[in-house]
Amino acid sequence: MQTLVLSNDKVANDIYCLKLQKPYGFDYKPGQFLMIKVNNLNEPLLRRPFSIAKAVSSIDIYYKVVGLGTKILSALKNGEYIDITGPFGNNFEIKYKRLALVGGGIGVAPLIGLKNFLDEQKIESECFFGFNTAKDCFVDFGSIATIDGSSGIKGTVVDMLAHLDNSYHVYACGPNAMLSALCKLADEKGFSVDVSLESNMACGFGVCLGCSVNTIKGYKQVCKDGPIFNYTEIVW
Amino acid sequence: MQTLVLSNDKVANDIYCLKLQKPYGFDYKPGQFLMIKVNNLNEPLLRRPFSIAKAVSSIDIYYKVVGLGTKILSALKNGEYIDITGPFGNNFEIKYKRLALVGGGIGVAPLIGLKNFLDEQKIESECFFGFNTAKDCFVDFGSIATIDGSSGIKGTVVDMLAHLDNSYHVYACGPNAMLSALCKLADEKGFSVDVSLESNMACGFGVCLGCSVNTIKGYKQVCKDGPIFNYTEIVW
Amino acid sequence: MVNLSVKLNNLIFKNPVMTASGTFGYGIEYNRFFDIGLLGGIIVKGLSLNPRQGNPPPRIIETPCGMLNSIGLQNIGYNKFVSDILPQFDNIDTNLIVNIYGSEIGEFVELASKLNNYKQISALEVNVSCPNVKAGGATFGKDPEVIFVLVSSIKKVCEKPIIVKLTPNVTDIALIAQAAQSAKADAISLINTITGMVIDTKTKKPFLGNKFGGLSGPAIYPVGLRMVYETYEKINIPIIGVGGINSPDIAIQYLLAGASLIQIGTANFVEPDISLKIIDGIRRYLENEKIDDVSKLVGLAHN
Amino acid sequence: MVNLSVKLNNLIFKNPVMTASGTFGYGIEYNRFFDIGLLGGIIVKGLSLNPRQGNPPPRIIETPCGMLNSIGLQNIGYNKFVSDILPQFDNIDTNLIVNIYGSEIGEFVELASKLNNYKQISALEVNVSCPNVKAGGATFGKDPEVIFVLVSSIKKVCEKPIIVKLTPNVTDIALIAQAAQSAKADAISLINTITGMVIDTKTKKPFLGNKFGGLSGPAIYPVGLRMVYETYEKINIPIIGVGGINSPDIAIQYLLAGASLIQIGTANFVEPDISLKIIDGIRRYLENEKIDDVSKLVGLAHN
Ligand SMILES: Cc1cc2nc3c(=O)[nH]c(=O)nc-3n(C[C@H](O)[C@H](O)[C@H](O)COP(=O)(O)OP(=O)(O)OC[C@H]3O[C@@H](n4cnc5c(N)ncnc54)[C@H](O)[C@@H]3O)c2cc1C
Ligand SMILES: Cc1cc2nc3c(=O)[nH]c(=O)nc-3n(C[C@H](O)[C@H](O)[C@H](O)COP(=O)(O)OP(=O)(O)OC[C@H]3O[C@@H](n4cnc5c(N)ncnc54)[C@H](O)[C@@H]3O)c2cc1C
Ligand SMILES: Cc1cc2nc3c(=O)[nH]c(=O)nc-3n(C[C@H](O)[C@H](O)[C@H](O)COP(=O)(O)O)c2cc1C
Ligand SMILES: Cc1cc2nc3c(=O)[nH]c(=O)nc-3n(C[C@H](O)[C@H](O)[C@H](O)COP(=O)(O)O)c2cc1C
Ligand code: FES
Ligand code: FES
Repeated sequence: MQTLVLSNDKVANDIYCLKLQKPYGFDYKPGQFLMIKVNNLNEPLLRRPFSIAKAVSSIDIYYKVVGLGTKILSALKNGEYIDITGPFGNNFEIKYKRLALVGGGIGVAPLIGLKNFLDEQKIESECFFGFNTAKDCFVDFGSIATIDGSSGIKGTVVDMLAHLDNSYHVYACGPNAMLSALCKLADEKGFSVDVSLESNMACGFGVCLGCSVNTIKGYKQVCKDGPIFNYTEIVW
Repeated sequence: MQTLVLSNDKVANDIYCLKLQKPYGFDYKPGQFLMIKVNNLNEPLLRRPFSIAKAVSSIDIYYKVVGLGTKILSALKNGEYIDITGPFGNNFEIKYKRLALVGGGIGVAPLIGLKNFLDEQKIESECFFGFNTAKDCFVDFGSIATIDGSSGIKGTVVDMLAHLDNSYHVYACGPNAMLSALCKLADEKGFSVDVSLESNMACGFGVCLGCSVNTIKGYKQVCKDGPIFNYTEIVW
Repeated sequence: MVNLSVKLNNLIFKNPVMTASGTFGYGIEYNRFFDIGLLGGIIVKGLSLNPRQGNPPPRIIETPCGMLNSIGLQNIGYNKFVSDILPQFDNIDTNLIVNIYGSEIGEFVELASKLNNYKQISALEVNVSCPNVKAGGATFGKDPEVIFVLVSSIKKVCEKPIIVKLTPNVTDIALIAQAAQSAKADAISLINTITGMVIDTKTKKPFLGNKFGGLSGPAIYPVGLRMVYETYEKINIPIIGVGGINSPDIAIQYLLAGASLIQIGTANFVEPDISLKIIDGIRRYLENEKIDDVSKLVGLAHN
Repeated sequence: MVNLSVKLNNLIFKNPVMTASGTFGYGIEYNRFFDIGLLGGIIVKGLSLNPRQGNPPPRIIETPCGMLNSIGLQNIGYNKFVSDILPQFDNIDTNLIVNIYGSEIGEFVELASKLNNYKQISALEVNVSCPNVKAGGATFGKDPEVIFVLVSSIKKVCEKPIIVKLTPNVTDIALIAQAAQSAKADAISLINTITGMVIDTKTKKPFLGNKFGGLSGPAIYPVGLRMVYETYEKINIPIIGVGGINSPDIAIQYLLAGASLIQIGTANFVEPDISLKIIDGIRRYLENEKIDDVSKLVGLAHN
């Protein structure tokens, strides 16, 4: 669906916020994602998946420039159109536990929408976000950790989670190193964790079978069975 | 060579004028062309050839949107950069005869630079340009013919050439139908004709051997042996 | 009004546009985008007797104007297919074609004979060309004698039209097509993916879990088109063209080269309703060219 | 400092980057863009004993991320080459490799024996793979026995290293490479272009004057890379990788797959000085990876 670009601004180091006009009747659940065709050419050929960070007055996406597709995206100007499909994927399930949102780097993006949703539902939650440096940070809420200490506490986001115990449920998204440190802590402390995973994708809605992840029940599709999985399901 | 776009304006139906910053020391002869890479992607893969219409204060190119490459070109904004190679090709040779410049449609482009050059050299010449309708016309000098009569005389550009005789030499560029009508007239009236030809090109400077045209002396390369050929040389 | 319908044996296709195996799931998934009953046909993901897990991830990587996949024929298997999927096609008015795969001839034959019983199925497409499974598949597709035996054996147990889908990774594709024709295949699909690979320069290892993958997408259309053109001159059963089609122009090129029907593959991922746009584009081309029947385009480029 | 130089028999290449036959003219034309003496080697346009006219136009057409060419080995012929071109290489400090073509074995042999006398020539690349000439070429490249006879015959009359350039349009490229190795070829170049075609839907005819053309450019790199990888496991003479290379990353992928040297083809048209950028990119990659010799990359993806 051709969608109007309302704005596309740099919000941190290499990170942009893209706001799209919300199509009539558009609805999504926190954790879901869109597939975006960044131009009208055959290169890049495939759509790129991006979490919906928010869809209140506009559809908001936070993305990091890492390759060709995101580079092209970053040159989009308001008034132009891009083609989206979705929303696709499952969503963060609300657990009746104490809730913590844990994000690293651009992995914070899908948690923004979740936080928004929880606030709307008047469900309490704690937010912990980690970045390399203050310049990478693109959120204005939650507890912040930076590797170089330039904002919030000095260290990784996992360093802020010492108080979590088995009364907690964590929603996490971030680089693999962060996720594995987090899961190790979860094993120790007994809290449960849902993670949002990434994978190369071609379709985004379960037909190409390209986005498989190995789980204890065999291969599952990140785009359809996920992107959100309980971490104990995944064969890391 | 990365070159700054100074302007890129629509000047007629589907026709744009692209002005590029003239690189230091840039020199060309009327009839030569540039090869332009319209974006930084692998699609379109190859450069596209465009005649240099003028290179006085800037390099001026007139182009018609006919396919993917020219469509992408038409979206360029001033302040952006594009990559050019050239100038390539031979040039219009000045003959000591009465000179007529005959162009049809976008084929008028290379003749603009020739006219400019002749004026500078104080060499007299007559200009005859044909278009489908007034909306296609992008020149403000010369005698104009339009098929629908909306500007200048009603008819084809060749209809304006009845007075040419063997004292004339014609420089021509335009669609094949126009060129063959012109050459038929040349045979009748005895004037000589140099034409600027087109061909699909990969390199533009004689190494791919892809742009061959059949001549009475065998295949020649449009990019290197041309684009300007005497019409009697060509096996039409 | 132009006639877009195409006949293959007793089957009527309402238009020449089908969707390619492995790129359209089981069809139903696309109903969220458009009415799949508008298609000439739907070819479902390669089916095997038993469910298959497929290859280890990563399974896809983009390449210039193309993509590599090494899905490895992950599928739900015969039982689940006939119990869960087939009933959903009771009321869908298009040709359902089942792409089948076996790791040996016996498995192909058993599967074909079982599928023969289902009225929802219009035809079988025999995949002798998947490069992503170790045993069988790829070897089958490269040896004319094996093709002959395989197709003859399937024809004995299955009355439905048998379409044989060939691999492009061979020296002489027309030769293989001739073997299938001799074995009484009803049509030939050309082409499956071209084997390729990508290496990750960060890890210095092949990017795909299975090392090699199949190249598809617009990048390969000139190769598929050439193979259709070549094969058209050597056989007289219908050809179904597939490979890189993502615009009406390329679809029409395939028809002109000699394809009676065409399939859309990778393009379904990028633009889920691309097939409708291609059906529409073919119709408009015929109108502009004042040609009243799409079948009149087939093979015209040979004249 | 990293070592970029590569040895092949007695030849030293100052870096692994060469330019591919047919895409770099006779080399000299590129001096207007950069000092061609900086290249590892230059492979000139396919040469035949007698001058050749080539195929009728149109000869090129762009395709998604690629191009088709049907030049048909237009060239100035042996006499003009040795009189006009060779002397210009007296003072150019790079390896000049002559790509040769014949319409029958005798012609290859005669040409090779004549070229053997010229000190400016470092090696010969035998083109057994051009899809654009009717006689000889393409057939040669597909039959291991013919390859064996051809290469053995050339080796008898020419002391310079013989590189055999293979066509990708075969079922098993490693088999053909093995035949060349048995015949004492010194290296194998992989790949030439993949045969393809484009049809003009306006005229309803094949677009190229010769109908078919060879597909080159980034679109084909996954296929070339796979063939290098496959062949590397089957032979022990050096492989020269070519096909779609237009960035340091793809060049490095070829080295990791098993190529000792690489060639830049179509990319020379788009960016005349791309080879220098690729040499530089390989150097920087080695520095970042703390690898001191480019030869240490070769084949690493197999570990
Ligand atoms: C469900 C989901 C949600 C996501 N949400 C977000 C989000 O909200 N914000 C965000 O910024 N990102 C998000 N991503 C990630 C985002 O989709 C990717 O960053 C994006 O697709 C990159 O596209 P690109 O064209 O810029 O990079 P590409 O050039 O495609 O490269 C992307 C990655 O692909 C791999 N790759 C490509 N080619 C090669 C090669 N030759 N060898 C090895 N590796 C290669 C590399 O890992 C590379 O980093 C999400 C991903 C998923 C699956
Ligand atoms: C020396 C020279 C000078 C030129 N000067 C000018 C100039 O000053 N101004 C100007 O506007 N143009 C000029 N041209 C023409 C210009 O180069 C082309 O119009 C341009 O390259 C078109 O690029 P494109 O990507 O927009 O179109 P493309 O999409 O590349 O299509 C261009 C043409 O290619 C052919 N083509 C492409 N694909 C197919 C196919 N599948 N089947 C059949 N045909 C196909 C068609 O004829 C089509 O019209 C010149 C050409 C030459 C050789
Ligand atoms: C992800 C993916 C899965 C595929 N699975 C199958 C399959 O199961 N059986 C089969 O015969 N072909 C399969 N193919 C091949 C396609 O049906 C088609 O032949 C090929 O992709 C070329 O067409 P395209 O370029 O339009 O995609 C698959 C292709 C892709 C991209
Ligand atoms: C225009 C053109 C002409 C070519 N001529 C020759 C030739 O004369 N001899 C030869 O062996 N290969 C020839 N080739 C093949 C290239 O050398 C190379 O193998 C092929 O193009 C793949 O590499 P690329 O994708 O980098 O271009 C030619 C290729 C092109 C594009
Ligand atoms: S991206 Fe296609 S199945 Fe998940
Ligand atoms: S365009 Fe390459 S030789 Fe003319």
